Amino acid sequence: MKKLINNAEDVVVEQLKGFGAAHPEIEVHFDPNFVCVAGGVKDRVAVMSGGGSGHEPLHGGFVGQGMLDAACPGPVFTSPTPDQMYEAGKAINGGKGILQIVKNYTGDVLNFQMAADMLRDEGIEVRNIIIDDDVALKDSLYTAGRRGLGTTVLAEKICGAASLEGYDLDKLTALCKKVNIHGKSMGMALTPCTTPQNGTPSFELAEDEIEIGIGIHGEPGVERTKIKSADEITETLCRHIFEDEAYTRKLSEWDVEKGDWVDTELTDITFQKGDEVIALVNGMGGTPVSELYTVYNKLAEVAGSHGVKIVRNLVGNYITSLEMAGMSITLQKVDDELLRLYDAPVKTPALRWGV
Amino acid sequence: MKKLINNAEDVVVEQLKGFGAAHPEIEVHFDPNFVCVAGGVKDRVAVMSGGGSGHEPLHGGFVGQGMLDAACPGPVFTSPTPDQMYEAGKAINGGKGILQIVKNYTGDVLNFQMAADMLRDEGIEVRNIIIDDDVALKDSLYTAGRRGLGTTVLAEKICGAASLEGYDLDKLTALCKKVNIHGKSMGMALTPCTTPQNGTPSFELAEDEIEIGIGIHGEPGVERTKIKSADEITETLCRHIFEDEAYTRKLSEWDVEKGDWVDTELTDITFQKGDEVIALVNGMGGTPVSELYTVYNKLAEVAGSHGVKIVRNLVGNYITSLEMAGMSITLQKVDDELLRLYDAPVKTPALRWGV
Amino acid sequence: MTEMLTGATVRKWIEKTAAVMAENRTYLTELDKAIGDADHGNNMDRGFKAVVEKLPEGDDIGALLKAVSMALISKVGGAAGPLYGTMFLQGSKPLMGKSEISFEELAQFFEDAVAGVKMRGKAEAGEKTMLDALVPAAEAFRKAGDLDAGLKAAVEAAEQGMKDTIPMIAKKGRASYLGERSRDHQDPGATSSYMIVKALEDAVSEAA
Amino acid sequence: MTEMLTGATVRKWIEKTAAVMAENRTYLTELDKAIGDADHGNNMDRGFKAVVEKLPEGDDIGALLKAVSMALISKVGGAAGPLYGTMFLQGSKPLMGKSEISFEELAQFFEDAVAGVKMRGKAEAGEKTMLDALVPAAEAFRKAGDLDAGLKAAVEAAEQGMKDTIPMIAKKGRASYLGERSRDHQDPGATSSYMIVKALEDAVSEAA
Ligand SMILES: Nc1ncnc2c1ncn2[C@@H]1O[C@H](COP(=O)(O)OP(=O)(O)O)[C@@H](O)[C@H]1O
Ligand SMILES: Nc1ncnc2c1ncn2[C@@H]1O[C@H](COP(=O)(O)OP(=O)(O)O)[C@@H](O)[C@H]1O
Ligand SMILES: [Mg+2]
Ligand SMILES: [Mg+2]
Ligand SMILES: [Mg+2]
Ligand SMILES: [Mg+2]
Repeated sequence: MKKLINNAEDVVVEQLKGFGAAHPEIEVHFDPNFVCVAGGVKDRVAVMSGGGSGHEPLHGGFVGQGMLDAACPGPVFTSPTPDQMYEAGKAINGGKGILQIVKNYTGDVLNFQMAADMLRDEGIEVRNIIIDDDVALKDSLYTAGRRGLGTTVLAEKICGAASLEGYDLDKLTALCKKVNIHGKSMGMALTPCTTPQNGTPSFELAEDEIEIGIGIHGEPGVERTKIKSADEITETLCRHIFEDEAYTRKLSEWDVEKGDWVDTELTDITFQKGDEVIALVNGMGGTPVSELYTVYNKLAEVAGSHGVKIVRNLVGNYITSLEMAGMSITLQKVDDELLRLYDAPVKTPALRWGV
Repeated sequence: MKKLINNAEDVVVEQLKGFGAAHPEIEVHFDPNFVCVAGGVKDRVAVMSGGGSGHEPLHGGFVGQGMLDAACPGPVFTSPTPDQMYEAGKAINGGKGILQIVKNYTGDVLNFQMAADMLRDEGIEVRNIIIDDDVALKDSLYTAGRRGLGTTVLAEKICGAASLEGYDLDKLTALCKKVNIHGKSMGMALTPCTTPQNGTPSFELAEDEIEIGIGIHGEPGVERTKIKSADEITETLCRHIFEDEAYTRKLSEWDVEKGDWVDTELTDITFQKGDEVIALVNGMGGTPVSELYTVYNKLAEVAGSHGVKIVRNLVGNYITSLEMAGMSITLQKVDDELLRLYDAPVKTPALRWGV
Repeated sequence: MTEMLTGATVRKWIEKTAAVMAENRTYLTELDKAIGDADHGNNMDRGFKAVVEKLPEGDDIGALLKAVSMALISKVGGAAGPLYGTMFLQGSKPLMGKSEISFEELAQFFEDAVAGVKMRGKAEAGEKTMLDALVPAAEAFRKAGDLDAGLKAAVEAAEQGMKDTIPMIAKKGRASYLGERSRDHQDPGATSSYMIVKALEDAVSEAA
Repeated sequence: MTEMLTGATVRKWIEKTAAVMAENRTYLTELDKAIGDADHGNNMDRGFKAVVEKLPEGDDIGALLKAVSMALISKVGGAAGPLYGTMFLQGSKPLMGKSEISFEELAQFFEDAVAGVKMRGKAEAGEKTMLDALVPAAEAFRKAGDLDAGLKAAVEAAEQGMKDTIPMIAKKGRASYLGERSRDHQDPGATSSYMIVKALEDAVSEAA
């Protein structure tokens, strides 16, 4: 294992220290670990997220004006613990409630829910929206359900902008759900990655093999095949995304009336001719951004052939798996509301425009 | 070799196509290959750069408002040819002359000079400033001189802003030279990288070895050592940067009076207590950005111990070597002029703020 | 024959569990690497190290188990943190203030613990999770009728349950993403659950 | 004995050079990998492929060599592109309009070519570059006094010069960054230069 680290047990803390030193506009807290906008949140809904570390810039790199108010980094590839979200929530509470954006991994969901319960005990209103956009997984009955991938980045951007616009907690929660059911993603890996704690690759891939339908935690994907050209790989991911049928599943949500978590049925959209989308071609960390443009080239062509228009795009590393080589594609169907919020100014370490 | 490519002989073209599709505000030209701001340049000095591909986002990712007007990508790790810079120069000529920002590699220098001569034959005024900021190389008499590293990114940002501010060609040329002699860099590699054409790593490094003083073309560095902690590695690079003596060398420049290329002697600054600097912690492509923050943490500490104040920082992948794991550190001493120009709005695919 | 489980034995159980997790850190992580994200051993070791550090003085079994729960919740993360955290939390509730507990109380502890895991993770036995070791262990314990025999039966049932996960296709947790490919691997959580039950038996037989 | 070098032979030389570069693409790149950036073979092969494509009709040796120069300049890139481009450009100038050239004219060609490389690259022999093959080749050619002997001597000198680069420490080009570590490697540019000279001898002896 070759990494720029000092102490494998402590990487998250040493990285957070550097992050804090580089970004004085963001407060870094330790024990429990979280980062949040300096000065707190006033008179609007606070937006927070978090998850295992190793997916940088997600989530810490998206803390700042117009995006996240706080992020809670767990150990590498392990979801954070409730005390992190609890303390972060108290730090950013601006009196209008908190929206938690949570990627759909069992650990993330359970820990965020426990934190939400703890914050609610303190009299803070908390909602919790799960992002599950990975079309590689077809079925929710016999699995933990679709994982959260690139749509998470867009949800954080769009909800952060909406909070600044003054959306109240109900409206913001509904918006976040809307982003989720309008977003579909799928990823692939050329190589595995190595967590600092383990020191060996998370799985093995032969020199001529790739893994399709990979998550972002070094967990194996859903299909292993021989290496293919960038165009063929892109076509495969696009096929899954464009041909994905209306996915229906139950997701846990806080029911304000009942005062309990309830399972709500949700159905994703399918892409139709005439749709306008934001396209995210995301690198897994170890793939040069130049190669992502080869993917984008094919993606734009395939989208065109489906009559789907890419109105905005992001090409780069946004939600990664350490130094894994590979990429994921996310398409988010947008309407005027989503596009306006996406275009709104944002100023974070990893995403910035309009300010 | 595992890469997201279609055809190893054609990677630059396929990547440029995707780049053009993703960034309609940038024109992509083929045969010869170059990218430039759509709509051309009016009534100000045009700024161009270029070099071998494989260093993305450099240079194409820095084309746009407030930075480069054109970039010429050569084959992977091979400098572009004069016809590229010639056609790019004609496309962006706004009547006030052209500044070429050139990294100090023999191939880049020779090809840009030939292009400058060709453009001058067309009646276009061209200046050519060489960036040679790599302190790993101590001596210029017995080598091809210091290589161009991260200072190139800052020169492109600062000169692009100055062109918008209305600097004329003489003033802009002097400014670019000032950036160069105020910038020092040094890099290191944890792993080699593989060019698509060759399919095998550019050099071999044992599982416990790293290379210090590496360039950005997969060429071996100046020292090979056992792997060290991030802090030790950062200290080593910092030692070379902070203890670098006033480096004096001759660089080729166009002499307007003489109408010929002349060798001009230049001497770099050394860092002093009280200096203010921009710090760039640059990933070589395959290193997770999270690890760069560990480096930044130590860098900030070492700079502090030298009484040097980091007033701005960039942490991320800006000038890379394909998927090489490793990083480089650049410190740019700034005064009010350089800082104002650095802070000025910029809108390019890879660097954006204030707009 | 052991009549009552004392606070001291519960403390020993927890310490033993911590030692077992440290010892099996790599093993559990390797199991998780095959069908998960290669962190279960790291998580459990980190968690139980914190447990031992934060264990309060005294004999109050409920307080001890609640402290285990709190430390696990705040140090493990992942799926296992909330699940084991809830398990110890639910199990500890009826035991607050008690410095020794009977067979009946321990049987209830196991059942409450299992109920806690099911509630938190919305899972049932047969889905290739820790429940496949915990559910049969709780049942076997109750059926055996006394502490020593109960623990022996619980360990055997947990071990069998752990092994029974091998041919299963995962339906919960990260392994479920693999579908068919999750077969032929032993579930890491069921394995750590077996270890926890086994550590209790060891602690009790040492105390006897 | 060859009295004059014809346009047809020059054309054959160029085609042979292209074939040799294609054949030795990997070899030259491997040499460059050791002390450079592993692209010299790719560069030369790409360049001479373009040369052959763009070669004009006819016997005008100056025009042929100028076409070589232009194709190299616009297709090779790197250091070798401008250097070889300038070499052929400078060498071609006095040969414009000539359909056959004498020993004297070829000697002049070599000298002009070398001068072009020196001017463009600001280098001298002894710095571990292509000049270490080219300079002795030009000198040996002139000294031999006639075409056939001259080419034989030039090839030998170029080969020796190429080998002499092995113990040298590079002072120019990318290899110079390595300092001491550039020793014990043969310079890729000197190697391609030797191949170019050798291809000329081969073309001439085939024509004879
Ligand atoms: N819904 C669930 N109910 C019960 N146990 C579960 C559930 N999901 C996962 N598990 C258990 O958690 C174990 C994985 O724990 P761990 O690796 O620490 O967390 P993560 O999967 O978040 O990395 C699995 O082996 C399984 O036994
Ligand atoms: N200044 C110079 N003068 C003469 N030859 C040079 C000079 N610099 C480099 N070379 C030659 O160029 C060769 C490298 O060519 P190539 O690999 O194609 O270009 P690059 O170094 O730009 O990758 C070297 O082996 C050397 O012979
Ligand atoms: Mg995990
Ligand atoms: Mg090169
Ligand atoms: Mg796990
Ligand atoms: Mg080379």
